[in-house]
Amino acid sequence: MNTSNNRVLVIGGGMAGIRTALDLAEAEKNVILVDRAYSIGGLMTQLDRTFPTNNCDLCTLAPNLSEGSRQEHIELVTMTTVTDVKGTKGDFTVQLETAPRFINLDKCTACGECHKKFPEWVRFTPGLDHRAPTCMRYPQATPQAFSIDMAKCTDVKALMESCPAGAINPDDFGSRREVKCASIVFVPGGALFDPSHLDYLGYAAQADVVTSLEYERILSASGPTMGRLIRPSNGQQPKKVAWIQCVGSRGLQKGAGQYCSSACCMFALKEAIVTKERFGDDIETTIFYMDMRTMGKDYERYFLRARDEFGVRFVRSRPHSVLRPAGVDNLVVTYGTDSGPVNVTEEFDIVVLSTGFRVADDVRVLAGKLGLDLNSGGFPTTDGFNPVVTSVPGVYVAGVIEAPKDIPETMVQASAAAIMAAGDLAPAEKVEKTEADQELLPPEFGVVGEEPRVGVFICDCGENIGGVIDAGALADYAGTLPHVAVSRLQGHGCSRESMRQIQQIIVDEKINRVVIGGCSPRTHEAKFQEVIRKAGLNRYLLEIANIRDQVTWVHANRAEGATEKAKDLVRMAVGSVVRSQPLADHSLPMNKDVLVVGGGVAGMTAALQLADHGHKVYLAERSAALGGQAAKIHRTLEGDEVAPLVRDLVARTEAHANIQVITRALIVDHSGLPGMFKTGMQTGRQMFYRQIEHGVTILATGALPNRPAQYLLDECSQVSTQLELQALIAENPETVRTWDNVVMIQCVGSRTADNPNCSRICCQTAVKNALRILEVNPEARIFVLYRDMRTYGFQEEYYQKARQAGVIFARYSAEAPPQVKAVGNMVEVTFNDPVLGREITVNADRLCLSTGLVADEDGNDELAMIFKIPRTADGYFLEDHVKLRPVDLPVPGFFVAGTAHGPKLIRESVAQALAASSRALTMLARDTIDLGARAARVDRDRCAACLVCVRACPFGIPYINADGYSEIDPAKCHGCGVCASVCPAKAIQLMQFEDDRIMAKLEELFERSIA
Amino acid sequence: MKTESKLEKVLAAGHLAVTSECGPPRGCMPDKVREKGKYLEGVVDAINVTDNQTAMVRMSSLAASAILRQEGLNPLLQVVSRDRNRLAMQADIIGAYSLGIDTMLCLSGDHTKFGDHPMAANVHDIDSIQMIQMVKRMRDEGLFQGGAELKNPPKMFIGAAANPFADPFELRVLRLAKKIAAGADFIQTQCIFNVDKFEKWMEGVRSMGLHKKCYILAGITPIKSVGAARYMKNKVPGMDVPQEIVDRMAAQPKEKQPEEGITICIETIERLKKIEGVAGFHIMAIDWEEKVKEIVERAGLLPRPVV
Amino acid sequence: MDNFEPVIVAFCCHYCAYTAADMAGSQRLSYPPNVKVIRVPCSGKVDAMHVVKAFEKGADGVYVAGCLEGDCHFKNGNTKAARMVAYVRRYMDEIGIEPDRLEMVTMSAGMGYRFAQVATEITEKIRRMGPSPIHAAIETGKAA
Amino acid sequence: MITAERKPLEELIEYIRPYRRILLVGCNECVTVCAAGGRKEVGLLASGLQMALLKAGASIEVREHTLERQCDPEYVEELVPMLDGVDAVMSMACGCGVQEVARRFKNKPVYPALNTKFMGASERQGVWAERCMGCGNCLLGETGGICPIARCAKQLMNGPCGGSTNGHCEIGDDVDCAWALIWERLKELGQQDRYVEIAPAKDWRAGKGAGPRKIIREDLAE
Repeated sequence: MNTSNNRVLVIGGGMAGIRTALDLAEAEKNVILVDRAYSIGGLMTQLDRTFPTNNCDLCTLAPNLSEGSRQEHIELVTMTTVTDVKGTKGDFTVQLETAPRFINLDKCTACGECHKKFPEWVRFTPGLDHRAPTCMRYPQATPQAFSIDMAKCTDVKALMESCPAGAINPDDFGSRREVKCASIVFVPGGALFDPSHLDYLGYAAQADVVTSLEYERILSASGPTMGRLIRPSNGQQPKKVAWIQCVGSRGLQKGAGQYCSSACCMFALKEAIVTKERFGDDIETTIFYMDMRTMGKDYERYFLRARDEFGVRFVRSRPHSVLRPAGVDNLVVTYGTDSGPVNVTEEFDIVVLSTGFRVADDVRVLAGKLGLDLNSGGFPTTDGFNPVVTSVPGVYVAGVIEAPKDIPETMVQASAAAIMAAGDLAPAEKVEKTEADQELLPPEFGVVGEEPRVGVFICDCGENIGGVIDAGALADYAGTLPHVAVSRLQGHGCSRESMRQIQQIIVDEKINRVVIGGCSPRTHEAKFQEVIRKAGLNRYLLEIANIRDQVTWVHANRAEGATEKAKDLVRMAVGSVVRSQPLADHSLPMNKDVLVVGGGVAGMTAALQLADHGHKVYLAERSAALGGQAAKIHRTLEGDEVAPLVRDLVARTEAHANIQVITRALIVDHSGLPGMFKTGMQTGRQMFYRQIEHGVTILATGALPNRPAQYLLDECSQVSTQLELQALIAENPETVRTWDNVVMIQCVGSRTADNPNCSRICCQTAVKNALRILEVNPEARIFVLYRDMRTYGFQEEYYQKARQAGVIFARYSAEAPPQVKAVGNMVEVTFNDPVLGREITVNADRLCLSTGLVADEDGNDELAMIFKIPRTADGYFLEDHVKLRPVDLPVPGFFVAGTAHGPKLIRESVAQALAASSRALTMLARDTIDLGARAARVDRDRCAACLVCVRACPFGIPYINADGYSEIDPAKCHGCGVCASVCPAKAIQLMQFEDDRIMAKLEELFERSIA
Repeated sequence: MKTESKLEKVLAAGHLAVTSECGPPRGCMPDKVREKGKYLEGVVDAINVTDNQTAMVRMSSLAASAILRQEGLNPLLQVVSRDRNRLAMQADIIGAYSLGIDTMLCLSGDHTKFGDHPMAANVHDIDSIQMIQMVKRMRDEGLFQGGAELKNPPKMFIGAAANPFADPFELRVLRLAKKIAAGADFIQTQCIFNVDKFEKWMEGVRSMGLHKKCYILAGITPIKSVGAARYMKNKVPGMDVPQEIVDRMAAQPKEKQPEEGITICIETIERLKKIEGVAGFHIMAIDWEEKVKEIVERAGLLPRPVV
Repeated sequence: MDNFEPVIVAFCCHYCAYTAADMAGSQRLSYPPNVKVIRVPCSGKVDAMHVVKAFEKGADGVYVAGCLEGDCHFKNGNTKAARMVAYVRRYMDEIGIEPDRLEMVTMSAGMGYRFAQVATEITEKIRRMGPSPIHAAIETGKAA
Repeated sequence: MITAERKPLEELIEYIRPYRRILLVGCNECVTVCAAGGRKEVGLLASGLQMALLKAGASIEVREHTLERQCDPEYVEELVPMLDGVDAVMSMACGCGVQEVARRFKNKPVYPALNTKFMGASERQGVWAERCMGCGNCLLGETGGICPIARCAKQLMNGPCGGSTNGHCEIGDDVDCAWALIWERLKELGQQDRYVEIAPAKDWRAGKGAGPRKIIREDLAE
């Protein structure tokens, strides 16, 4: 065990903790990941599908998890709590207490026999609620193991006997230990608001009133109803479902947080869309909301789709009550609307409460032990410009504990926290490891041209396989197949002992191809590839016959059919493996230099981080000076001055020995592969051409302030943007003091037909500037005309403050925007007040427009073409996965930070810049880039240069080269095989899935079936 | 006077000319031709005889024209470039003129896809404009298209079609100009329901002075029923039937619809009369020849002038 | 053929359908053993040739299982697969094999129940249809 | 490129029914590019023919081979060693390839597996459209680079007929009106005056009018 203190402690095994740990481990930093639960994954593993793609996240999340468990740099400690923390940055001492699992993780194969026999004693449910008992937490659980509730167990002996692997250990008493670490990432996640005490919402009394997470479980394929949407009260399919927003948020109920929970609007939209997708016109969906807060990237479009394509109904109202009167089958929701004083009642079958986030009590206690300052909601206070930095040096936060947020922002902060925590570590020594590696792996045998000698190893996996079919007989049968030199029964093939035996047999019997009959290749291929590689075989001379997950587990009741199918699968695997050829993993030497494009806050932050980690950074800025848009901003909503931040960043960037700043740089060409790029640019006043070689690229090119010709902007001197207003307040307060009336109009140039998305920053800007005006001129009357106030997270508190200070917030609809007219040196603004229900005219001394941000259409278009990076419809760079990989671009080796990704605040840009650096660091830590072997290969003699592959490739990789045939760069190929399937000349093969291997499987399958 | 054509004489004398059409029968029924001709006797100045209209095989337009000629009527021979190459066409033109047929209309013809022989080859050795050129050359220079001399040339009064409602609209006047440049003496237009659009087209025609170089006969079709109106609106390529016309027809009970169709027809003629450059009317009463007289009469175009 | 047991090949994409098949396993959802899965990285990798050869070798049914629409891990391999399947179905009609013996299905990785359900339904359907005419002809050929 | 489509299987089966062993020959040129007769299509057809015949109680051996180009005799020569014992050859090339194979192997019946369609371009993946009729006297320079002979249903040379609607041909909305395209392009080029000139009647002798054509390059011809 690693007792060195040169590592990072990550507290919390949710998505944030996993991301942080993975980033650190991939950057070759040691991590100890502590989680209270018996398997990691946190809240996200409970979701059915995630917005905005509506993907089922299980499959995107699962690889992360198993990756996590494999990484040698991560020590995973589950069922464990932190009881005490001492020390300072660089040298913390932490006390851990582990609860007994009663299962030996080294032995458990997650076969599920114990749970099958004694479901009451085995922990296997998330324990969310009696109404949502899931049958499994999630199938890709890490560690792949169960946990025993010993308190409930009445027959320890029977339980022990139920385990074919002998993994149950009743003498587990848990443990305590002390660990040392240099820094701590505190990512305990959020708890959800419990609405049980709110009688008027009926949650405690009515089965059909559920929280949004419970509804999610009902929708989930792995949920209690297997994905069937039914009313908990009667099992019938509902016809009408309502969502009530802001339950537990915005200070609206007893016990609710004062903040906005940020994620619930999108959560509700997603649930409504998924519901409509499944049931179409058979179901009505209604969302009761206060302000629709879809301020994230492309979220507004998602909202519009919900409304216009799926017909989700939106009612701007906060319902008074959810009741079920005697004799009525349905829930009756009572609510008021703008259109009249009379309350409306409406019946629904299910009412979903969109419950917000809160900090759990024990988390608050733990935060206290860490010495963190907390705000009124119990969230740790953080640096004004760096959301992951807390009041305690060396302790970082990320995710919901920093402030309520959704998954992409959590992922961003998790990566940001990783690089901050890594910065506190002493530089690691790497020499030993590579030598050890070389010692482990013998040279590969040459197998080309040799007669195939196949070794078949059949696992019985205890009862899992052996209990259904005669595994020994199967091994005997395999022994009769052509080319099979050795065939044997291997018990638990994946146990350490078995793997050692297999390795030995390969060597002793001169085996040159291997078939494993056992678990799914999805989970076990890598493991067995390792085994045969250690035995001196190329790792791709392997086939796995999935006789457990896809035979014995599913045909337990048909022993004969199962036996025949297992034989088929083994025979197919043998037929295929004899045609397998050794393949080289594609790898490239890594260039460890970095190109950062854009010299604003995000670009400079990223450059400094990576330079501090020892990498040479080229920072290319289009304009003549560093600083970007932030240089124009005076203060943040919270009151922090921006100028010192920018000054400091510029000074540090220019002075850093590892950073070369290139101003007036215009990128003109780009070539190479991830890890060894070449980018050409014209620089300086003379436009000299120079080329830079670099391993990764960070795009931080920013966005531009929008300036639409609306509401007399640039026609009337009393009309300005918010950016100009804040300059005026700072520089010319005398003028501000003369104002009687100020009107602000929100969503100018945003959320329109041309620019459908929300600019995210404008609502808080309006609140900020309104409060600043009142500081200078307390007598001013300020009107903010808005469509939805989107003061997410803690911004909500400033919004409430502004209301209390007398700022008048009046809502307008897109269909009836305010009318403005220049009258003398005043601006006459007329708008319809929905509360008063009549038109109001204000003679304003100043009209201020919240114009937001737009993508740098020309600049981004050029870069997107040069770098081959996709963009969103509104021109921002499109990340690889909008949920889980928010700063990775689809082209490997490219990362995005700041407003080039979408509108965001300075501290959000900083977090993203840190995240991009962290992701870049994971790549830069490697000496070579391993690209795997599954890539398409073109036979130039057959290629007809027909362009079919060029057009079919989803990633645009193939091209017709100078010699006139298609060339597919294995380093760029994603390995889907579409090109191989469509090639009319059959000139393309996908390695590992060559046509002759697929044909061999068919051949072998029908060999017997038909014989 | 370029020819002996009665139509040319009527037009040259400054009268509003009237033509109508007769579709030959699908069978050896010369009497059918005579019967249709009878309805038009004294009512119109020339009778168009269609050439395998809508790409359906019928009695040849040459034969049917000859029958009408025998009856003392003035046939207007339609020739489409779809069915014959330049040899066959020239032969037919010489034959026609030899049978006393002195007026013709050069067309490209509907595509075979729409007819009863979709498997037939579309010949299109030359197109309609090249056909106009060819006939003019035969008449004025006494030369065959191939360049050889032609004895006793056919003095044909040459017509062409124009569709002001097809796309691209901006090409529609230019295409007319090309036809006139090629040698068209008169034009018969596609049937007009959208008078506004026709007026716009005529503006273009006048701005190029084309109405002075050639006689433009406005096409008119009486609609029998709301169904026919809808069909023409939606199904016939190059036809522009405004929704008001469909609505007007639909507003009438079924039995009153034919009457309404004729009324619309008369109103259209009245509007067209006022447009500068309209030299007459071409009334296409498909399988409704018996009504032509009523239309011409109600439009105040009877009696026809004697020239 | 009272005891007819069809042989059905399922080409399953690694990311969704194959994972769903494993999921059916971990949930112990039972389905008939007639379905034999061939794993491919993406349903778009399945070549018309693979499908046609399966029938030529004697398959009674074939289906291609990919990710749900819009969820393909390679952007749109599943829609390409669906077009390929439609094309081969027309070819099967020409050859004289009922096109209904070939299907395209989609599912997410979490849909173990759907994998089992699809496997059951398709097996039942093919069982009702009887052996493929090619399968039958091969048997007859062997007997002769 | 020359485009082609596979003939209905039924027709092909009628051709080969009398034989026990056939050689199916693909071509790696145009017909590969238009997905009609490359290696993949050869494989699919071989499989389909065998199945269809097997179903009818017959059996046939289909040998597969794809030539680099079937319309050149040197490549066709490659087939010689494969013809041993073969009763008939089925060619998956365009008409040119079929004839070249038939010319070389006088005593073997040669059958076409494809219907040769037209000279065209690929509009996008999987879609090919007619572009040229080989009239032998190219007038694309006059018509904005769009051929009215190949692309107008009536091969009108002087402008659109009265059936042109919204840029579509009267024969169907899936067919562009060539003249609408020409006009748009002439406008883009500022060459509207080209439209005003009357194109004279075409001399078809450069095309099929003068019978089968031949090109002889004196410097190359041996």
